[in-house]
Amino acid sequence: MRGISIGFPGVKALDGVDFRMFPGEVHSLMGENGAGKSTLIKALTGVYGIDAGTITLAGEQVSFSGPAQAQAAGISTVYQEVNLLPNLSVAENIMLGREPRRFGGIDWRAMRRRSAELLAGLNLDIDPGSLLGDHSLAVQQLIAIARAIDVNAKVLILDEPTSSLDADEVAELFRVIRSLKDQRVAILFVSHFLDQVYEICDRLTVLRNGTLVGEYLVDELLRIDLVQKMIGKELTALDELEQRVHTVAVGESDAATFVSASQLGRRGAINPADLPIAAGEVVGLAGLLGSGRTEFARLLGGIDRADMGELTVSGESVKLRTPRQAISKRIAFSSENRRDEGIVGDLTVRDNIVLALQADRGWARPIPKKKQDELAQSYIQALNIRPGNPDALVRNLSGGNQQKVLLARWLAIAPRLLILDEPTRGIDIGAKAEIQKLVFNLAENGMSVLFISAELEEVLRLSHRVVVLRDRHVVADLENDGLTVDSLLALIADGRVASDDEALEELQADGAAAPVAVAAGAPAPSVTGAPAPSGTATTHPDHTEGGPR
Amino acid sequence: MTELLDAPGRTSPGADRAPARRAPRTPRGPAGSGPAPSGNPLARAARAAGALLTSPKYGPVTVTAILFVAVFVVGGIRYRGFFSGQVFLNLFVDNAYLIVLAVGMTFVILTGGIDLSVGAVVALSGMIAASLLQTGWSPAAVIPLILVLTSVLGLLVGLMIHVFKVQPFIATLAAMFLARGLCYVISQSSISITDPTFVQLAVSRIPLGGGMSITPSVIIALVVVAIAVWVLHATRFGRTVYAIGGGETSGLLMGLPVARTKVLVYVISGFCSGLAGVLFTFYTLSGYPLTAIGTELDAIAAVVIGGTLLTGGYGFVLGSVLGVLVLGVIQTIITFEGTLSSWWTKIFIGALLLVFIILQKVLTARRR
Amino acid sequence: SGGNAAAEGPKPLDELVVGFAQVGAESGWRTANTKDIQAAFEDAGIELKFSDAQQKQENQIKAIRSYIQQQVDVIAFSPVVETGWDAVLNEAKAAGIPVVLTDRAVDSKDDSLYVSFLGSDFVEEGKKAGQWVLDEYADATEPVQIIQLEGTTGAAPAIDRAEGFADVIAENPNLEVVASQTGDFTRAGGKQVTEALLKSNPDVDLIYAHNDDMGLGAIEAIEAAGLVPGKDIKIVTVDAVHDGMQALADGKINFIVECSPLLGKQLIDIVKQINDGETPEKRIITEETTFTQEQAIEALPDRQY
Amino acid sequence: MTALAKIASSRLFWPVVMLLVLFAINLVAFPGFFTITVRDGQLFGSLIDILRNGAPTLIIAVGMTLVIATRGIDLSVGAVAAIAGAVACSIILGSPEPGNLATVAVAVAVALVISLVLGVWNGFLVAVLGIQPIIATLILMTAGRGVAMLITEGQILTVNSPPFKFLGSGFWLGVPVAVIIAAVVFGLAALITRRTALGMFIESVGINPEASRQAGVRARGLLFAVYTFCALCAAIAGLILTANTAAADANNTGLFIELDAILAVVIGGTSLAGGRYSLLGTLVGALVIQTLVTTVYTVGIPPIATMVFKAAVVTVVCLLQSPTTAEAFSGFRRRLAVRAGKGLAAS
Ligand SMILES: Nc1ncnc2c1ncn2[C@@H]1O[C@H](COP(=O)(O)OP(=O)(O)OP(=O)(O)O)[C@@H](O)[C@H]1O
Ligand SMILES: Nc1ncnc2c1ncn2[C@@H]1O[C@H](COP(=O)(O)OP(=O)(O)OP(=O)(O)O)[C@@H](O)[C@H]1O
Ligand SMILES: [Mg+2]
Ligand SMILES: [Mg+2]
Repeated sequence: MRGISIGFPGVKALDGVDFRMFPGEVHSLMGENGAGKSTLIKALTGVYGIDAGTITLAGEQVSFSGPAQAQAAGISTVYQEVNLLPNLSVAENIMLGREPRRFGGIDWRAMRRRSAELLAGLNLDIDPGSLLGDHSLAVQQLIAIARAIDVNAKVLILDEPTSSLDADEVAELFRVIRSLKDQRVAILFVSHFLDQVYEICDRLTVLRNGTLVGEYLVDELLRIDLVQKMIGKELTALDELEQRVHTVAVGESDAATFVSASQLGRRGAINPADLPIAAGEVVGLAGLLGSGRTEFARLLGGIDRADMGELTVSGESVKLRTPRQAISKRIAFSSENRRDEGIVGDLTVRDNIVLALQADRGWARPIPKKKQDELAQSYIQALNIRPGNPDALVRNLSGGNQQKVLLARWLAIAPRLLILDEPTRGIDIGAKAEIQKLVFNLAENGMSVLFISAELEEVLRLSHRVVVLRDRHVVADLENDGLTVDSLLALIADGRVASDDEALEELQADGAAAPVAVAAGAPAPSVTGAPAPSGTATTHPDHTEGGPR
Repeated sequence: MTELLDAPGRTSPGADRAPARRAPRTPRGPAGSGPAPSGNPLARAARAAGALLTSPKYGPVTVTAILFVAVFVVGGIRYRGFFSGQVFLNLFVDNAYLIVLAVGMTFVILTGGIDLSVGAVVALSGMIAASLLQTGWSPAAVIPLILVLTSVLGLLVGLMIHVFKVQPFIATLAAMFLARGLCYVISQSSISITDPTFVQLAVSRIPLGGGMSITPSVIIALVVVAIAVWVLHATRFGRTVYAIGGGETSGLLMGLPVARTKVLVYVISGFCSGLAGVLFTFYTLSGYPLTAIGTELDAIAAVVIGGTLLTGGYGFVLGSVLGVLVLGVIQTIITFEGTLSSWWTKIFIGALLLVFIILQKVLTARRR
Repeated sequence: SGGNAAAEGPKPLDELVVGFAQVGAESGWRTANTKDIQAAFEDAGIELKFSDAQQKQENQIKAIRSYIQQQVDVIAFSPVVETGWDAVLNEAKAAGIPVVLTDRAVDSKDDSLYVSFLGSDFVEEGKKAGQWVLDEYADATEPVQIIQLEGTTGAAPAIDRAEGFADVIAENPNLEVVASQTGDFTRAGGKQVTEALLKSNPDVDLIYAHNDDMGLGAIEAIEAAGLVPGKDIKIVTVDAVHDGMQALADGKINFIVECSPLLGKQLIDIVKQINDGETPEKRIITEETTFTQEQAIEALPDRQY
Repeated sequence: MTALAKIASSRLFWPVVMLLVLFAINLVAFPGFFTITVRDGQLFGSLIDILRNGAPTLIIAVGMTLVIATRGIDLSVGAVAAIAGAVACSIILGSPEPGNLATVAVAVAVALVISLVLGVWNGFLVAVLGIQPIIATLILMTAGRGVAMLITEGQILTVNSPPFKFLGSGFWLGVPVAVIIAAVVFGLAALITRRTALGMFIESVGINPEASRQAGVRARGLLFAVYTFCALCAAIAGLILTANTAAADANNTGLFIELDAILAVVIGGTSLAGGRYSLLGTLVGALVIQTLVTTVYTVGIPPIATMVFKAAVVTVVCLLQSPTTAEAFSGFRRRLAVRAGKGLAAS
């Protein structure tokens, strides 16, 4: 691709960007939120028409008028927002458009068989006949990947494929990527996880504000330089944070309990569990994909109704029937599924930010325009939302910026308990650090936080306490005092449900033995070779995206 | 057309489209597998039935079928001469054209669109047929001509919707005005059809034994249904129709031929309206510009009663056929009742529709 | 049992069942028609199965089929449209059930399909209206401008009333229809159309409306424009419903051609004749008249509808 | 130049152009079209007629706009209008003093209250039972007309009540009362939705119901409110329509008015898929439709061609409004600009 330019009304999303990929090589596109990565991908695959520039594929100049053509030309893509069809079966979602046929019609049996194989290739054991909509976002992301790798593609494009995946799944994905690489497929891999980029990629291109910064070989670029190239300045926020996490974590235990769940559960979703959260406490929820973290958080946030157990807020027993009631108790739930449950795409950034606050005040007491603008401006600045125009439609923001808007909405209601389900999904490292800092500051000021993330490092870095879920049971509730990613992983992945106590003991033993992982912080060499099963892919409990020194 | 909300209050279309967090996905390991199935076959059957009813995919259709049978039985108990094979068959005989219309409408609604022009197109095909036959054209030329013309009209509508992004409701409304207007242009008064082939097709009956019979139109309608079922279920085009209803952008990004499919769906609807118009002329042996006013609402109602979501993505052709039968049986009951004044007739239709929809809603309500 | 009563000898009246398929309830005229028929059957002690087709031919066909299934003794109906009845009437004939048409005819070559047609002649009504206009302006030397308010486009009464009217006024070249527009048989339609047409044709002399309701709407529009209906602009209508007659008596309408909805009595007579094995006359024209302003004042006190 | 471009790129540009074109056609057919005269202190003229006759459609379209913004639709407005008219007229007819202002006030109040009940009913079906709006309101559309006819027993109820007639064809300060009522309804709706947070909530529920729910928006109450408001609008329109001819015609009052209202909303640029709405657009849409009708009459388009003419106008507006056309236009303009630029460079 040479000299690619794309403009949207009011924004120049790409300005004369050059980009190239080679067969058998994994190339990463790096840049902050809104740098233009997804736009470049959409330009390449014909979703957006380009204003200027040329695209050459295998020596021939091409111009796709739509994804179908790009696909036919051998470019297979997983876009950033999971774009699958909830009303169709998993098998159809994988095979649609190239179904095996027999007697002029679709061969359903063959289709199921083939998709089962593909899913097995990603170590995903689900029924291909089940409806896609019944699966969690992470599973859907894997299904999208399964769809993309099935095509006999010359080029495979993955736009933040790992944003909801945990270590296991990432390892599986990388195994597949490597084998495709051996088959001389050119692969484009976008991720905000530097670890993953350094592990799998050979070459990377950095974008900033829609312009090309440069193309580098991964081996030749230090992380610190990469980060600097991406954001245009040095990043120090994370370092500060680390220092503070652990100073604050101590001595926080005697704070008053704000929310306490006792034997709270919901049939078919989550088994009864206890969870007290103190004011100013950050509690991390850890667990495998599908372990029930989201389900549990939804009960606390009033999104789903609990059908057993009791919830007390500030010592008072309450029943949360609607999110509205939760909000009136100053409990905010930020969904992991920002597209379907989070942002209101056709409203402006300003409206999205004030929505929850306004809903809480009721319709008859509108927030004055001036106040709205102030609120919007302050969060746009605090979270560095780009473009910084409060009148922009949220739909037109980049994925990461949408996430920030969502976060701003919840911060705006001044919650006393903020439930964050995968809040840093798709957020660049700079912003991630900002958000973490913000969460931390707020916690210091007495806000409780329930924090869910597939990234264990992040959970460990932020939380005072970590609650582990497995198979929809709470299996452990630990002080984050000497916990390591490894010890957590051991607990999470352990198949034995019955042996909570054992696991705990083991873990505590582990925890005591292992050094505080987050403190390590040395630049880690990327892991090569096939990862061992069961989550040891990230043997280096490394959070160092931003913090090499 | 619009994305009409299915369950906005309680949850959201999100919950309907992606029946999130209810049906547990297959467990990852043996640990999660449910309780061993109990040996009692009755209990198992009951559970299977419950699962069927509450399934987002099959529930509404199943309930519609059950309700239809129930209504039919109640009618049989209440009215003399109701519970006969011929009364049942007459549902098909009288509604053959509506079945064909509902089939076309199902395609459109599955993509999340709507077609308001079908009623007017039925009238237009009748007018074209009657006026051309009157001037001595042969039926062998007239019928294909009608089908081509109405398909072309569908094509134009489809292009308007796809290329110019005109909302289906409006594009088809314009088509409705146009078709109705053309009817008047052809002739203001009704024209009867005396062509022997048409007359033959109109009066001939296919005996089914036991004094029961159907018309050739019924056979045509059933063939259309069979083809539609096959196309929707077993062809790429059919699956793309569902895909568009599930999410047009997603379909587009998945590289499906969204443009072609979306346009084709309206061509199909146009074709079906044309065919329905022809069947309607077999039924009435005439063309009349004022005929079939409001039939589009009947077709839409039939499709929705049959369990298809107006937002697209979920539904079956067979459900729509059931929907037509339900509307038919409501009508039959009213005639058998025979004492309703004009206004009570309207109120009664509305009430039965309401009862039906509420029962459907209640029975398919997924347990919380 | 059902079917041909004549073959089995007359049935007692209270055992007779008559199925009546009405067009709908689209106008006050139609409702009066329905009411009259229902009342007549009640009086005669004959069971009436009534159905309302909501202006749809297909519904009417379904209803007739269902009457055949129910083996009624006589089927009566007001066809929504003239054409397209052969198939279902043949079924009735095969089942031996006699059919009576009311209000509107069917256009069928085979007149053995029905035993009798009872109703008005719309063309004739148009002619009567035209004749009055012709007489009124017999010695006009200047062109007379006429606005015609048509009924629902495509409806049989609209077409026929326009046709009969046009036929007659053609005799006098001074009579000129300057504008003809549909008012959908409604008052609101009549008012809106007249309002607009008065602006573009300020010198109009006469309005011919296909029914009273449109004429009443026209009166409103004329008054709103500061003119006097019946004087500045003359009005001729068809129907003679109560409100129309009142306006006629008040001098706001100049002439009304009656189109009577009261068919009940005559229908009962026909049913009785059939039951007794007699053959009723094939074409029975409703007893109808015309009203001038003076006649209206006289007739108004005992109008039933 | 830029201001011009901005105007041209507005969603309302083409509908307004169409409105002007229709005016022009009228002017050709009838030179006095724009003349507005004052007679007896009252305004007269074709434009006034268009406003007055368009008032009921506009009022219903305002309610419809809000319903559509929540991703709904209300087919029952015609039936509700008929019921309101029937109720009011039968009360006035049944009272000993039909000309009394109090009688009329009671009749109007009762009609409006009944319409509120009907609106709540629609809201209940949609919000609580979760029935798809088109079907939920189809029920009332069918049964409602039956109810209206039940009230009038299928007859046209003619009332002789000057205060009632005033609603439809009266003048106040020289302006037709119907126009004033429409302006008030329009203004109130705009004020309430834009000056409070309701507008934002309505849009947000229409765009993403689940996200709105999670943000604490009470979607259920909101749906009740918009359907009730829409029914209220329908009833007001029904009263105006009925008062206009001083007769309740259960069969024809508001027949097919739902199509006109929806058409007005859509021509005004509000998407049937819900979300952002424009009341101003609805106003323009309603005017286009009414002008279209008037044009048919004044220009003397024969009845048989009316429908074709309507189809043509709707199609043309929609095609001109389409983003595809806009793109083609802007491409054309850019090419022009390029050529002009070249010309400059050359000189
Ligand atoms: N359809 C659109 N209309 C207007 N602006 C758009 C549109 N799509 C993207 N943009 C703008 O283009 C810029 C680039 O967005 P893009 O989605 O490519 O970012 P990204 O690099 O993928 O970011 P992220 O890491 O957050 O996904 C952003 O400023 C965004 O607001
Ligand atoms: N949309 C859904 N529909 C039905 N079941 C779901 C859905 N999402 C998750 N589940 C099921 O509910 C259980 C808990 O899922 P939940 O989303 O809470 O997991 P989680 O720990 O948040 O993991 P993740 O979000 O990473 O998938 C899982 O067993 C999963 O199969
Ligand atoms: Mg992106
Ligand atoms: Mg989750």
